[in-house]
Amino acid sequence: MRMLISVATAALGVALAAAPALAAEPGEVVIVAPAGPQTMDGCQSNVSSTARILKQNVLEALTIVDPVKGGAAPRLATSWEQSADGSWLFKLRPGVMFHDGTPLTPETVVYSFERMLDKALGCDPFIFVFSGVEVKAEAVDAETVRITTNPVQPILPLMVESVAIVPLATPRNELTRAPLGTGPYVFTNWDTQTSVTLTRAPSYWGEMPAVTKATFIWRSEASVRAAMVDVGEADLALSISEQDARDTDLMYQSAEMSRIKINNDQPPFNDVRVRKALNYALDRRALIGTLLNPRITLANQIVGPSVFGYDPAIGQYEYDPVEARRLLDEARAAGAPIDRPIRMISIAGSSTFANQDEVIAAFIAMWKQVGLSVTNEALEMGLFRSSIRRENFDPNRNPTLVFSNHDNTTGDAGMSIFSKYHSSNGTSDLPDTPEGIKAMDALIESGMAAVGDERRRIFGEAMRLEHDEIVPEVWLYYMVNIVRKSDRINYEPNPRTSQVIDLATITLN
Amino acid sequence: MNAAAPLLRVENLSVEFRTAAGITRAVRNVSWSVLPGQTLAIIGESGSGKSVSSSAILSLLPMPPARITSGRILFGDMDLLTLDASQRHDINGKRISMIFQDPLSSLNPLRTVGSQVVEAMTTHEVPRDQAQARALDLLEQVGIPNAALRFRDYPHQFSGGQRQRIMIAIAIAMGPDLLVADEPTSALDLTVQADILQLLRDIQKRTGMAIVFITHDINVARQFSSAIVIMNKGAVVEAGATAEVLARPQDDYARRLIGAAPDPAAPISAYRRPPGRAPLCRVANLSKTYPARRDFLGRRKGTDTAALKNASFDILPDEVVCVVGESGSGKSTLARALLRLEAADSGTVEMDGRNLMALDGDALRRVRRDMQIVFQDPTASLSPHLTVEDIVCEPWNVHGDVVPAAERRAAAERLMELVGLRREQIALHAHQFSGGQRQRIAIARALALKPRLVVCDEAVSALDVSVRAQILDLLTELRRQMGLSLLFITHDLGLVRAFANRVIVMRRGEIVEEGDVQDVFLAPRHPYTQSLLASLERLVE
Amino acid sequence: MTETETATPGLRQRVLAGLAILASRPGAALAFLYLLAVVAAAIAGPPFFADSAEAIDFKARNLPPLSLEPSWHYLLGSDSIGRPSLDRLLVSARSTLLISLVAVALSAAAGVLLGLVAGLRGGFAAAAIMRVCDALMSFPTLLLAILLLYVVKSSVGTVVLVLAVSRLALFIRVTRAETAEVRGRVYVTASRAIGARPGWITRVHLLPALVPTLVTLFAVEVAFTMLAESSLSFIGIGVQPPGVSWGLMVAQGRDYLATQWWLSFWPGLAIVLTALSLVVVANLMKTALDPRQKWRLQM
Amino acid sequence: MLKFVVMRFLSGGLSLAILVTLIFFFARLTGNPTDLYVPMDASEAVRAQIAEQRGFNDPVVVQFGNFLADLARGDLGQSLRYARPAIDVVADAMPTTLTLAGLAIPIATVLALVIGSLGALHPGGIFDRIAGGATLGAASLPDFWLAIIGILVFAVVLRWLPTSGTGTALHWVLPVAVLVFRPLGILAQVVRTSMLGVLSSDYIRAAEAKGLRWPAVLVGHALPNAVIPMIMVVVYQAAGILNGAVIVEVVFGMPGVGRLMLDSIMFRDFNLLQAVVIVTAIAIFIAAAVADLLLALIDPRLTHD
Repeated sequence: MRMLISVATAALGVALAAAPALAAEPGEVVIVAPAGPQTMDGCQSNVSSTARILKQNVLEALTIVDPVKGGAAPRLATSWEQSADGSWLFKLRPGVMFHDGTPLTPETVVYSFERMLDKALGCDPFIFVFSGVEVKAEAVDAETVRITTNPVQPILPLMVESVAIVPLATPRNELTRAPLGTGPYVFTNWDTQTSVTLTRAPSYWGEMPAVTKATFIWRSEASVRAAMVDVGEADLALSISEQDARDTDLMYQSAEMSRIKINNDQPPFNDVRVRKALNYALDRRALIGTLLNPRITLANQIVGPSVFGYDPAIGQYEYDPVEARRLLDEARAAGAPIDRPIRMISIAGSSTFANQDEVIAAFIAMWKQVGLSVTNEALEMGLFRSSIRRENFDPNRNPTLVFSNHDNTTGDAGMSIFSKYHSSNGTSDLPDTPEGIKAMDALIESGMAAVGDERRRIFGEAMRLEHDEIVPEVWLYYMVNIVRKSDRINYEPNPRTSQVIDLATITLN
Repeated sequence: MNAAAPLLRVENLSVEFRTAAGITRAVRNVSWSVLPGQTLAIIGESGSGKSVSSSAILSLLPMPPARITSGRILFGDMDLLTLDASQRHDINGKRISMIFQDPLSSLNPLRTVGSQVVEAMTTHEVPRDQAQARALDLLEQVGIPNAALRFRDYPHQFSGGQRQRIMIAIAIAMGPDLLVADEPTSALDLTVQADILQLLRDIQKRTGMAIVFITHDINVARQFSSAIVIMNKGAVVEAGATAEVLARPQDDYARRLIGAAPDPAAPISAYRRPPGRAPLCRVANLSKTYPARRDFLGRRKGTDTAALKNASFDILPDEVVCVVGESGSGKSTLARALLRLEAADSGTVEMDGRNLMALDGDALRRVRRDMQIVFQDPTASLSPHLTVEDIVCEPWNVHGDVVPAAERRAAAERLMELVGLRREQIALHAHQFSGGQRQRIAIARALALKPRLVVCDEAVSALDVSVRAQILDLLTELRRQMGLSLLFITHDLGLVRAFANRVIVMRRGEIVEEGDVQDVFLAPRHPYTQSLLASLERLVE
Repeated sequence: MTETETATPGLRQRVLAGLAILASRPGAALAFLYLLAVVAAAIAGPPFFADSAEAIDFKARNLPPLSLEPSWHYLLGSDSIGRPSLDRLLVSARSTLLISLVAVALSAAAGVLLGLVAGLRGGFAAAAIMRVCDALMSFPTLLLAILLLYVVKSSVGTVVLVLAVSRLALFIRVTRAETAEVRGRVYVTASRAIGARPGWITRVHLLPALVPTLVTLFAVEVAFTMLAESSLSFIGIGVQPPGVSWGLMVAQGRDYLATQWWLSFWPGLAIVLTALSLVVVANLMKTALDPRQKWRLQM
Repeated sequence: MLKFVVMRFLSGGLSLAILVTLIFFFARLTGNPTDLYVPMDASEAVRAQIAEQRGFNDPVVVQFGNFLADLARGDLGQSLRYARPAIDVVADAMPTTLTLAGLAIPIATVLALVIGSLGALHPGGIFDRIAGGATLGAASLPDFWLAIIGILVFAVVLRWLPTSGTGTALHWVLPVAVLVFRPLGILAQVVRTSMLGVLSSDYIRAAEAKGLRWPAVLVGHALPNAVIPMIMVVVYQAAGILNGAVIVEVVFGMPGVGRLMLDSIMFRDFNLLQAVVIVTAIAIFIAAAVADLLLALIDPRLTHD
């Protein structure tokens, strides 16, 4: 018993002693996010809870995605060019030092690539960006690195954005909990599960940012995050919910879009008229400004305007219940079982929209208007993820819709199009016929190999085909996100704010 | 009556208990007084209100539901009913103290006896070290052996008599003027009773304190008190000098009460066991040992307790065999082992020549019909959830072939009448009856299967004197009608004298003496029997 | 005492006696009336209000309580798509009640059975049951919930099972303790002396003695199960839309606490009142079920 | 005393073994976690690679064997999500949970003793009715509701307390308050019932007859006896918090084991789940053992033959 008491007292002592000052000094900011990090390594560059702390702040890559225009911009590499053999040469920025005092050299770049793309470590850049690509990095001279890929990657400068450049001191075969990088901020402390502190790096190669110290904390309740800015416990709160938002809060168009996948394994969803009717039946505009943020916009393709490849010429399925009913009648006449009960699955407890339950209820009511009976089933995440794989489709199941969202983190439409429409992906939605599948695969592959305007044209063509002819989904909205900031700071959110908080863009009042 | 001013006067005291069930007038206009150094006995049966007036002296009535509606309790010139908390503190324990019937439940089980004695003094501003020294002294005075060693023991480690001695030590710690003793010996064994009474007498002689002695036992009152108050249904029916009142009671109820008391001079049954008759039940070498507890390594802690050692005896048809012994003598174990309610370690019980210990299942159930049991506490032995009909019919419901289902109610009603209850009462629940009536129900249930042997395990011990006599009469009558044998287990020797044919005396699990009642009572052979009988005489004088 | 008095009272008399008991106890009467209302809502709610509860009306969004426009349905306010809180409350009474009742009933049935075995048998069976009982105490409810989602595949069924299993240990322990105690009572020994079989003893003596305790426990557990169900909804594995329950409504309304407080206030209040009423009525029932205490009610 | 400890250990160890085995197999029945560790957009090759590398493809029996072998060496494995030893992750979260339980349970116990005892002194009185209703009502409130309202009222409107997080002592006020209500409501009822029984017992009358003042009777005689039936209930309530005060941890951003357990289940981080369950089960087991010892200390009847 004495032991228990002493453990408890010790715990209490630790908890009470570790009291970080909340009232921030000038130059210090506190940022509250919805979720905390599990790891602290650039390896996890796609896990937003980790990446938003480290990327651009502690860790930098050769390039950076232009947050507004898309495409690659210089960071640790000042320039790059493609050789005739398809490999790329990156010129390194001179005079850059890592936080441990060692200089940025081609060797460190090679080391970083080897580490991040090591199968055994299973890092995000390997899984998300370079899967199926052989990568070889080598030093050419003291300030140039050659990166060779097989197959040739026309958008490699964009892809290398995901590979953080770390010094040789970073452990090779395990994840680090004390990351070192070249960024404007030094990783200072990770108070296991309560906060992460970054302080300004005195010897940063670039312009000195205004914020001297940043503390990241996390709360999962949106209302709590909002309240923390109000009472001065935080300077910036991410993902404020629609209901708590007020006029002074900042809104931004995120790179995320919401959609409802139509699995065409079961009739009547194998009839394109039914899939079109699903689109026509939804009065998406009616929800904007009522249930949804007034600045939210209608989606019509898998990527938003900030992504390379976005095609502004694609149309919209405007609300047209008459057309929807006509299409359904036609389909019914052709033998499609329109009356089958339809099941829509979504992830339990997650919220693509602030009031997702109500949005789904509204959609179901609208479909009911045209005679489709849909019920929503919220699945636990693990179950959801296995249910959406084609190999797991039950041949006897009801026609199924999947409420889902998609976030393009690369700035290039290729990743989105390939994973959502190419038959090699286990969760993609495909045309009804084998010929259609073959044609679409070929189109996508040609786009992936192309660059520049050609690439943009092919991706645009693929997305137009999907929208006008294949109709594998109901396009919903390009999402808007809300952040709340205190009066102490100035911050303009951009489409990548959900993934990256670039502390250098924060200025103080 | 003495001319001296009374130490304490109760005047016109009335107490009501207000419950949701209505108002019970527990005490009505009761007056009595006690002189300094005097012993006053308050006598009455359960529900007579004899304890209520004395509880009021120390303000121990639970209020609510109790409410004092009239009267005064004068202690000197102070009305004890009007004291505030701090005045009360100066009286309780210091000037007036009290001991209770059940010495186990009167001691806090969680605290050492020493601390409980000391506390009685420290609360009255006696310095702790003095109090401790005096507590030790007190414990020795009341006869706790090795008092210094046992100072830190807990109540459960003492025997019943010792606990009552500790209670007395607590009560006399501050040298009170008055001790209220509420049935202080009723829960104790005969020999212990005599010792405790002697102790109280000695203390009184030494300190000169007055004692108010509440009891249901007229013999105890006779030898212990100089004045007596007899109560019935909340009122005083008779009061005066003890010898006077007991010799010439005026009131009807008082006469009946005194008449029902066991008469120490009652004639002894002249039963002689007829030779050569086949026994109904033969018990041979019945033994039962409760093994000592073992610690986690399997080592025994303490010793095994032999509750029953090689008990052998016979019961003839139509015979009353009484088993007497003090608590812990193994008499209840004998009853349970005999009925196979508890497994014996060895030995045999033969009913009509069939060994019960070798039977099982339906065969055993068949034999059970012939042997039934009546327990001590009729409240506990009757299920509160069943109606009397269900209780009386339970044997027939279990043994479906005895009485056809359709006739069970009528048969039960006949049984009710047989045990002296009205047939329409069969629809009630047990708690709606008085204690004596409940025991009649229990007897009815035991008789339902027309058994040939009924074991009565202290079947009348919990009952008031007058009720006790009625139940014994009933048993005698039933025995005559039905030809029953009784195995009657009791600690009350006085009762055995008039009721038994045969007596078995038990001590520490062993039968020390067995014989016809007149032999055992008039010519006891075993020293233990002799000491038991001597205690009985000391009590009744 | 006459024949007529001792005759078994008819249903009419019983009901009248019951009403008389309630009339003299305003607190208990209110609790009883409230529970009646909840049961009525559970029976009549879905058929009468299912449509209006789900009707989306953007013109009637976010109405505060006491709105009589556009209709009395909006007395308790409405949510962000104009569904009236009152109707939703009435409709979800059924599933709320069913989930907690069925869950606790399952739990009680299994718990009492196992508890009886453990209490009567002793030995290996008892030891095994009690060890599993201890293990259950530390078994994470969440894991159970997710596991069952794989097996049962329906959220309501899962919730019921999860809640049932999570309360199982309590019922086992209480039943075992009571059984062990009652088994030692003298009237049970008396029954054994008569020759009664264990089945008879269990039926006639043990169960009636257990019932008052179990009734109280049952009522309290129903109340706490409603709360537990709401917590499951909060972390996203409870009842899921389009299913409805008070717990889910409270959980859904949490994002609106600063603005539309009534969305979670009313269902929360309904749960609290149900819990309180159940406890009050259970105490009354406990008294009524004990023949020794019953007279207290007849005053 | 020693016997108690050893017996507790044996039966506790048995329960723990049952629990861990159940958890191990049940957890793996919830499906192959590969889908949760690769992005939905990942290619099939990557999926296969990850499943192989993390050992998701091994037969469950083989996994169990590996688990037992590791366990024998005191190794609970790596957490997949946190990429560090699972036991370290749990150790980081344990102080918060222990502090929450260590504050909430004693406070609830003391309050329950006071409220329950006062109620029992005058059963049916004004205080008894109001306090009984209030504690029960508070215990029937959904805890997340209580938590969020608490933040809105005390942190946002009144600004007396911080909204959430850890740090100063003030940070603990709201979460602990929320955690106190449920046990308080239950314990107050238990105390009231047992106190009623104790107050009508003979030794209380005897203590009064000695002349003890009410406070001394209450504290010296009534309370210790009334506490006995309460102790096991306290352990049950403590077990509830040790097992994860998920809601409070989530709402107030407290890094305790409840959240860890939730996440480890949601993300099928089996090693972490097993570590959390083992550690909390041991904590609960210790709490129960402590309660037993406490009982034995309070009640001499349990230790003397």
